[in-house]
Amino acid sequence: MQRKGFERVSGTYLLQQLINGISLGSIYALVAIGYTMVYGILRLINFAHGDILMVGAYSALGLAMSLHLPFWAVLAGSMLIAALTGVLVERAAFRPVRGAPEEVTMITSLAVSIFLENLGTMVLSPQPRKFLVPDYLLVIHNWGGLTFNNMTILIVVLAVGLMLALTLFVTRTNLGIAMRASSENLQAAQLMGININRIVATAFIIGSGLAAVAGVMLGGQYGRIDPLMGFVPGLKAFVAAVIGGIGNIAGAAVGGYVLGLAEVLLVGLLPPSLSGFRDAFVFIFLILMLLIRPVGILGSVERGRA
Amino acid sequence: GNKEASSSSSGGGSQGDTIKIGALFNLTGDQSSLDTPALNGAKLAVKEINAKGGVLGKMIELDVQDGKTDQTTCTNAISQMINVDKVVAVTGLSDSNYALAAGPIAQNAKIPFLTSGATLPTLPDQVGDYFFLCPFGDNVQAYAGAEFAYNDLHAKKAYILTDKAMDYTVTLSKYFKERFTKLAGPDSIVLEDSYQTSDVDFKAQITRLKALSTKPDVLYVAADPSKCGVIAKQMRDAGVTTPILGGDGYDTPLLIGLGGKEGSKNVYFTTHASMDNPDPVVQNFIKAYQEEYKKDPENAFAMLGYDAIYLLADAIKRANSTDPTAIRDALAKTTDFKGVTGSIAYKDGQRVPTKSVTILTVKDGKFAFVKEVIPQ
Amino acid sequence: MCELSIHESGERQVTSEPLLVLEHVDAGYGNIQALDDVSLHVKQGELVALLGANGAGKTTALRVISGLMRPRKGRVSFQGRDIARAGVHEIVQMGIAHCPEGRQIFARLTVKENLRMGAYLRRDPEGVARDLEWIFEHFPVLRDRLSQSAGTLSGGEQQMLAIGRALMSKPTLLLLDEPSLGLAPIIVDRIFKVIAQLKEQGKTIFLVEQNAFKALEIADRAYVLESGRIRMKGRAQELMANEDIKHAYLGG
Amino acid sequence: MLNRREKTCTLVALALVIGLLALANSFLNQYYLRLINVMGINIILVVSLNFTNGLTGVFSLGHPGFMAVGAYTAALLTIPLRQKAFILPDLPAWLAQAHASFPVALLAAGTVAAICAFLIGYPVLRLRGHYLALATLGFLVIVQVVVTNVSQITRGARGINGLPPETNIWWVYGITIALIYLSWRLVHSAYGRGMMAIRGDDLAAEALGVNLVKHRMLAFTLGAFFAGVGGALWGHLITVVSPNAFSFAQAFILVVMSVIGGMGSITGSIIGAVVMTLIPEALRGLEVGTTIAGFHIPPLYGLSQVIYSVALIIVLAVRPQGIVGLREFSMRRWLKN
Amino acid sequence: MPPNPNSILHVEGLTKRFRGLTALENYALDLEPGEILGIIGPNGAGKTTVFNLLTGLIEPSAGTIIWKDQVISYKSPRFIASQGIIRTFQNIRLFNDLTVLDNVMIAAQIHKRYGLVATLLSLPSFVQEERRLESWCMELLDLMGLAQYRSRPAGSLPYGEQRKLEIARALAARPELLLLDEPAAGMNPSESWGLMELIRKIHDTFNLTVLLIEHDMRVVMNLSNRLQVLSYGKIIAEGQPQEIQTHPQVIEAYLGRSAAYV
Ligand SMILES: Nc1ncnc2c1ncn2[C@@H]1O[C@H](COP(=O)(O)OP(=O)(O)OP(=O)(O)O)[C@@H](O)[C@H]1O
Ligand SMILES: Nc1ncnc2c1ncn2[C@@H]1O[C@H](COP(=O)(O)OP(=O)(O)OP(=O)(O)O)[C@@H](O)[C@H]1O
Ligand SMILES: [Mg+2]
Ligand SMILES: [Mg+2]
Repeated sequence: MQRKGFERVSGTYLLQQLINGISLGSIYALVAIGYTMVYGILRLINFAHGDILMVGAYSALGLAMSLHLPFWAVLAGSMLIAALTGVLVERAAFRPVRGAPEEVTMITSLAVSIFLENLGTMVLSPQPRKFLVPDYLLVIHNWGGLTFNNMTILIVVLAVGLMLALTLFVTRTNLGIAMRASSENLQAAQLMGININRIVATAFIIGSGLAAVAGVMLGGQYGRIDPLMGFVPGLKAFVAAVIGGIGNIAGAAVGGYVLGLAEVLLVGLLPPSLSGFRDAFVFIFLILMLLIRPVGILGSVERGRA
Repeated sequence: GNKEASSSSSGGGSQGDTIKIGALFNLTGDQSSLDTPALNGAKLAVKEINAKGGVLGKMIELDVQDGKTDQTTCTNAISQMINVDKVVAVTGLSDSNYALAAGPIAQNAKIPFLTSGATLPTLPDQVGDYFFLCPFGDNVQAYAGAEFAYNDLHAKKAYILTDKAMDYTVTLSKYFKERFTKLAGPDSIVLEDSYQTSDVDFKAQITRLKALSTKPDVLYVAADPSKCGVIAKQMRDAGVTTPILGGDGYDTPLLIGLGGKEGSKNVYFTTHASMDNPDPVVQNFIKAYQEEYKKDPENAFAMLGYDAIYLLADAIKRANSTDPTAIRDALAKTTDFKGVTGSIAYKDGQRVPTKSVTILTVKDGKFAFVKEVIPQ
Repeated sequence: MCELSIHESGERQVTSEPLLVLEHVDAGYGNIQALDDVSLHVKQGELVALLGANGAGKTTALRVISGLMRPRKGRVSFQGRDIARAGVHEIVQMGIAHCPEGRQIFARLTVKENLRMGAYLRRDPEGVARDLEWIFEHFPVLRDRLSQSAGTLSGGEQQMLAIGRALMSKPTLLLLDEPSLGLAPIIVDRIFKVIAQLKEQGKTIFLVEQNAFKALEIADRAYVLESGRIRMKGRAQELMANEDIKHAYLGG
Repeated sequence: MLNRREKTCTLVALALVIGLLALANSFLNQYYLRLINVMGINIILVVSLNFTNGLTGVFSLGHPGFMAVGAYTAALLTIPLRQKAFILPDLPAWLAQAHASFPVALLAAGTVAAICAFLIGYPVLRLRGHYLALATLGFLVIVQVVVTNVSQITRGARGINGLPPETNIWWVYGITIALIYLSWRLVHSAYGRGMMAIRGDDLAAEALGVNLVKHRMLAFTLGAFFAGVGGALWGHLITVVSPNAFSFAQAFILVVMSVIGGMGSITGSIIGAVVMTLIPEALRGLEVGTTIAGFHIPPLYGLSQVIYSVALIIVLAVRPQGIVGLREFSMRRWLKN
Repeated sequence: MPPNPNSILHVEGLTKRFRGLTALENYALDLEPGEILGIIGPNGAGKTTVFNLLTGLIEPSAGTIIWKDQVISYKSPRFIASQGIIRTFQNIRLFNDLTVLDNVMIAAQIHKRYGLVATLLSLPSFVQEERRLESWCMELLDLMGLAQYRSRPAGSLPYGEQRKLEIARALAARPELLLLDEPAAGMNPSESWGLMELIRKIHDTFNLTVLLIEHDMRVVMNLSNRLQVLSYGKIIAEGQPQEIQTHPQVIEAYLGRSAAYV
């Protein structure tokens, strides 16, 4: 006898859950990449990253409502504003503690997060706002029982596209390699004539821009945004980035997809009576994974040579 | 400062010409979207009352403290109100987890606590005889919901989706299931599924819902305001058109219009009042609120916050005293207080009011009144 | 052997113009005074060695010059311009390359990327290519490991990479901090040969070295630092003959 | 090792503290007493967190998880049996019948938390840095999920209320002083040095024969024990335990306290806990007192957090090592002056 | 090859591969008590890898290590340390935040004789043992000429002193076999000469067996009883210092012209 809710674990069902997982994973991946990039260069666990996402989402809303721009322009504009915020935050809060121990910079980022969230609550009111994306993004496709909308496609395409672009950027361009160099050894990078402040700013620009994209996508999925919306994605980004191997860009992307798929598939496959335990299973799975690969999926061994 | 120990209720904080009422709300953090409108409602009520000369010839002074969506802060704050500021009564909070932390402190000090928004029906029993609910209990609205589903939507099979990490949603679902299975039979729940408060994506649950072999006739989705719109939207996006039913958490403008025109179609919920209600009490409140804050009341909590203050003022007037115990006794004897959210009476020594439940739906981008019920 | 494009003339010429000047420089860490009233200079085309025991402050002196550390007092000027307050990257741009103590190569970048970073500020691809060839000729092992990540090189290989990387910036003044540290004798020889060769080709070099004997062999002049103060200075041959120096630094 | 004069001074200081507490207990009103209790509990939590995060360099975010374990354990033991039968009808019989006095419940809270730490520490403490932080965060999430879902024992999201308000100044500060003494002893012994060696360079420590697993386990379990006790004290102060109290945010509040005071220092942990308990509470008054002398300044809820965060950023920029850094209060140095 | 009956350390067929690279191949060693064996070889030859393998920091791809009749390959670094094999590091790895004395105490406490309870209750056994450890550590610091730094953080010491502290720290663990990885690196000739005498002194005082990696030929040639030369992971020569110095392959691969300058 089959249990309730388990009646049709068919191929279609699995495939649909897989699509769901990939679309969620794409958002996590986008947030995690920006997160890991900043980490790589500054050794900064930036818990304010999620709040930059919130800034991006609100900017998009503001642009759409006040200027009636087309969607792509709204997206670009919000990336710009988020990037600017990121750079400002870096200048004001993170630069003064550059080089301090990781716990200290992490607490600083936490302070920034508290600042942005509460400022957001004060200025924007704690009430959530409606966040609507153009109707053409909501067109639903139905392929043999599999449903997904244009938004899902856009999220995946954007995530994968931006990731590829970024990978090319950090392996092929001078600025990109300089970024990786800085992420390893700030002092030596300076001795190459690399302007660290510019590199750090670039990392924040790219990271914050990606966060804004994720914010808009999240808003679109969600239909609403609020000043505290960044907290959870920020935390998930941390998880994804660590799972993938912290500091590793491709790893962050992989980590994002692993996390997204794990969350969705566990809900999809666990019997409903156990699906309340999902997050516990997700973390047990992630911890087991770490025990097998103690430096994350794509992480390299941190232990220096003796 | 006054170093007197607090357990005595004598005197109270009505030195001179003001009556101090504590207003404990979570104005920052996760709960702020509920508690901020509630505070707005409370302040509006105080302003109106004071404009009309106050109570017993004294002005009401609201001692507002932010509990920061944190139990420790909530207890600190209420302790400060009672022991330092000497309030005569306390109102506030929309979530029972915080009310359970703050309530006992008022109880021990014998200061009446009238929660404006927490709906857990067992709260007064859990805290003590100084604790009162202004809204109906969740059991009442969940029963009303179940009856509405069975009688009006003619649902024979129901699906329940619950946020397991929130006591509000857990309670709602529990009572809905209790009544619905009683009406439609023990096998009438096709699936009970859950999600986490932090979730952004409900496609996994929706996919499972769609894969069910027995299709439900109604979806009871117990969600707080931050999630109900999203879940409804994602369900509609995924092509699920079954009626969705929920509780007072749905009473937020965010529900409307999500997911295109179809999004909020066929969504029903139980709540405290309808803005369409032609009753002048309701209409005056809405007008006053719009004037004061330049916006519509965000949700039902604004009305509850407003009612709570009037109810306290009413009790003080009837007690003809600012002694906290006298206020409590008067409050307990409330038989017919007419508020925006309905008439309130505490019957048979109960401290949860018997109140009517309003059922609303969404039509043409607006909330529309369906019916008002008093569940059996 | 192909030529290094870094130097313009190919003819070595020591001018009387000092290229780098430190005047009364104080520097330190917390309450440790690492440099105490240090004055020194390096002229165009010269190879000047800075000698001294462990902890004398040699590394600190180089860090002050390349801007990694701010002096507490005093003046540092390069080509007549005060650089004591300039940013590190600005100083590099002016033509100072600092090959730091302990190699500090980018471990996760490939050898090739490391060298590319050396030429970060350069905009002449042909020149860069030529210098790359020159480096491979002197350190062939680097060519063999071009796409290996630099962290997996052995200590000596890393040192060669570090020197090569510093040279890639086509510096006017090259600061070398203990380039022979931890290297096999044969490699030490090769590195000193390369340094001598760079000098012959007109490069200005400021060399910090523990291996005082070898350093004095190739240097024009030298300073001796002791507990943060300049104790002695003079022409290399003279210092080599000095009994105190022999005793203290040459182990003689 | 203390000389005789230092010993005398320590005893005098201790007597002074006890005297002050007695005075506070009889003269302060409930609000201030509550604050003093919260402060003491925070000291316990931060000093116990210091075993891992400060001394051993094992960055744990799991502390609230242990608090939760302790708080629930104690709650299940101290609430009156009749009340327990009423609110938790589905408890297994042995739990339904279990009842204990407050001190026994505290001990049980610490022990159960320590056992949890031992069990999860064994696999997880082999990880390093962020990977370990993630694993401990995972533990916290797992505890929250279990507490939320195993509602026949925990009442799930509704929480258990009606805990007897047993927590008072004597319990809190008795345990605080005991914990400080234990930490101090530990730091000045082979165990503490072993932990600090691991913090400095675990590879070198191993090569010198320092037992990595043993020291990490010791720090982790000991920290968990006191986190459990702290959680139980907290539960019996607030009188209700519910899953959302033991959150990620709580983990961060503790880490902030420890960093601000000075990570790795017991003195720093104490100072951090005191300062970071009092400042937000003092700031809370700011945003409310907005009608001064007829002037109506619109209340800005959230302002206190904004000020708090800016202050935090400034303090960290000026003193990244925290208020006292790695230093400890030294009786010797103090006596000299 | 039958183990030499006198040897305390016997290594056979030791091989280590990193991905594609064979860092060490078929390495063999027999060490007699009291010997000082020098290991030299070009950079990247695999010398440090030998140390890493002997101390358990990395696992061998193949081969066995026998220490006094006990197989210690695949054992944990801690276990190996407890058996009396202690090393220093090529890139100094001190506990920088801790004082000089604490650094040494940490190594010394491998032989401590008190438990957790004694510690927490400050029992006499704890107090006495602490005193004993401390005085032993101070003796060592004195011997290495570091006593004046005892309460300075190790990280603030000059480089050369840090190297000495590494040795002092290793000695505090009372090793039987001491592995020194380039102890004279970064020292000028007269300093390294002093260090050499110091090493000889501790060797004699503590009855040590020593494995020494060093590029400073004066130091190795003078200290070692025997030399091994590694190149590309293989032993290319082994023997008395004098033989090695004139070994053509060694000159070609390693010594170069400077062989003359010793
Ligand atoms: N980061 C630091 N913090 C504190 N003190 C330092 C630091 N770096 C160097 N010092 C101190 O500054 C002084 C000078 O050090 P410096 O590194 O310049 O010496 P050096 O001559 O390069 O020595 P070596 O030959 O060992 O490299 C020494 O006393 C050293 O202990
Ligand atoms: N963890 C590692 N991963 C990959 N390759 C490594 C690793 N450790 C060492 N190697 C490689 O193994 C070879 C031997 O390295 P090892 O450190 O033993 O050399 P060494 O003889 O000590 O050299 P040096 O004298 O320069 O210190 C080198 O080519 C090095 O690149
Ligand atoms: Mg130096
Ligand atoms: Mg080596």
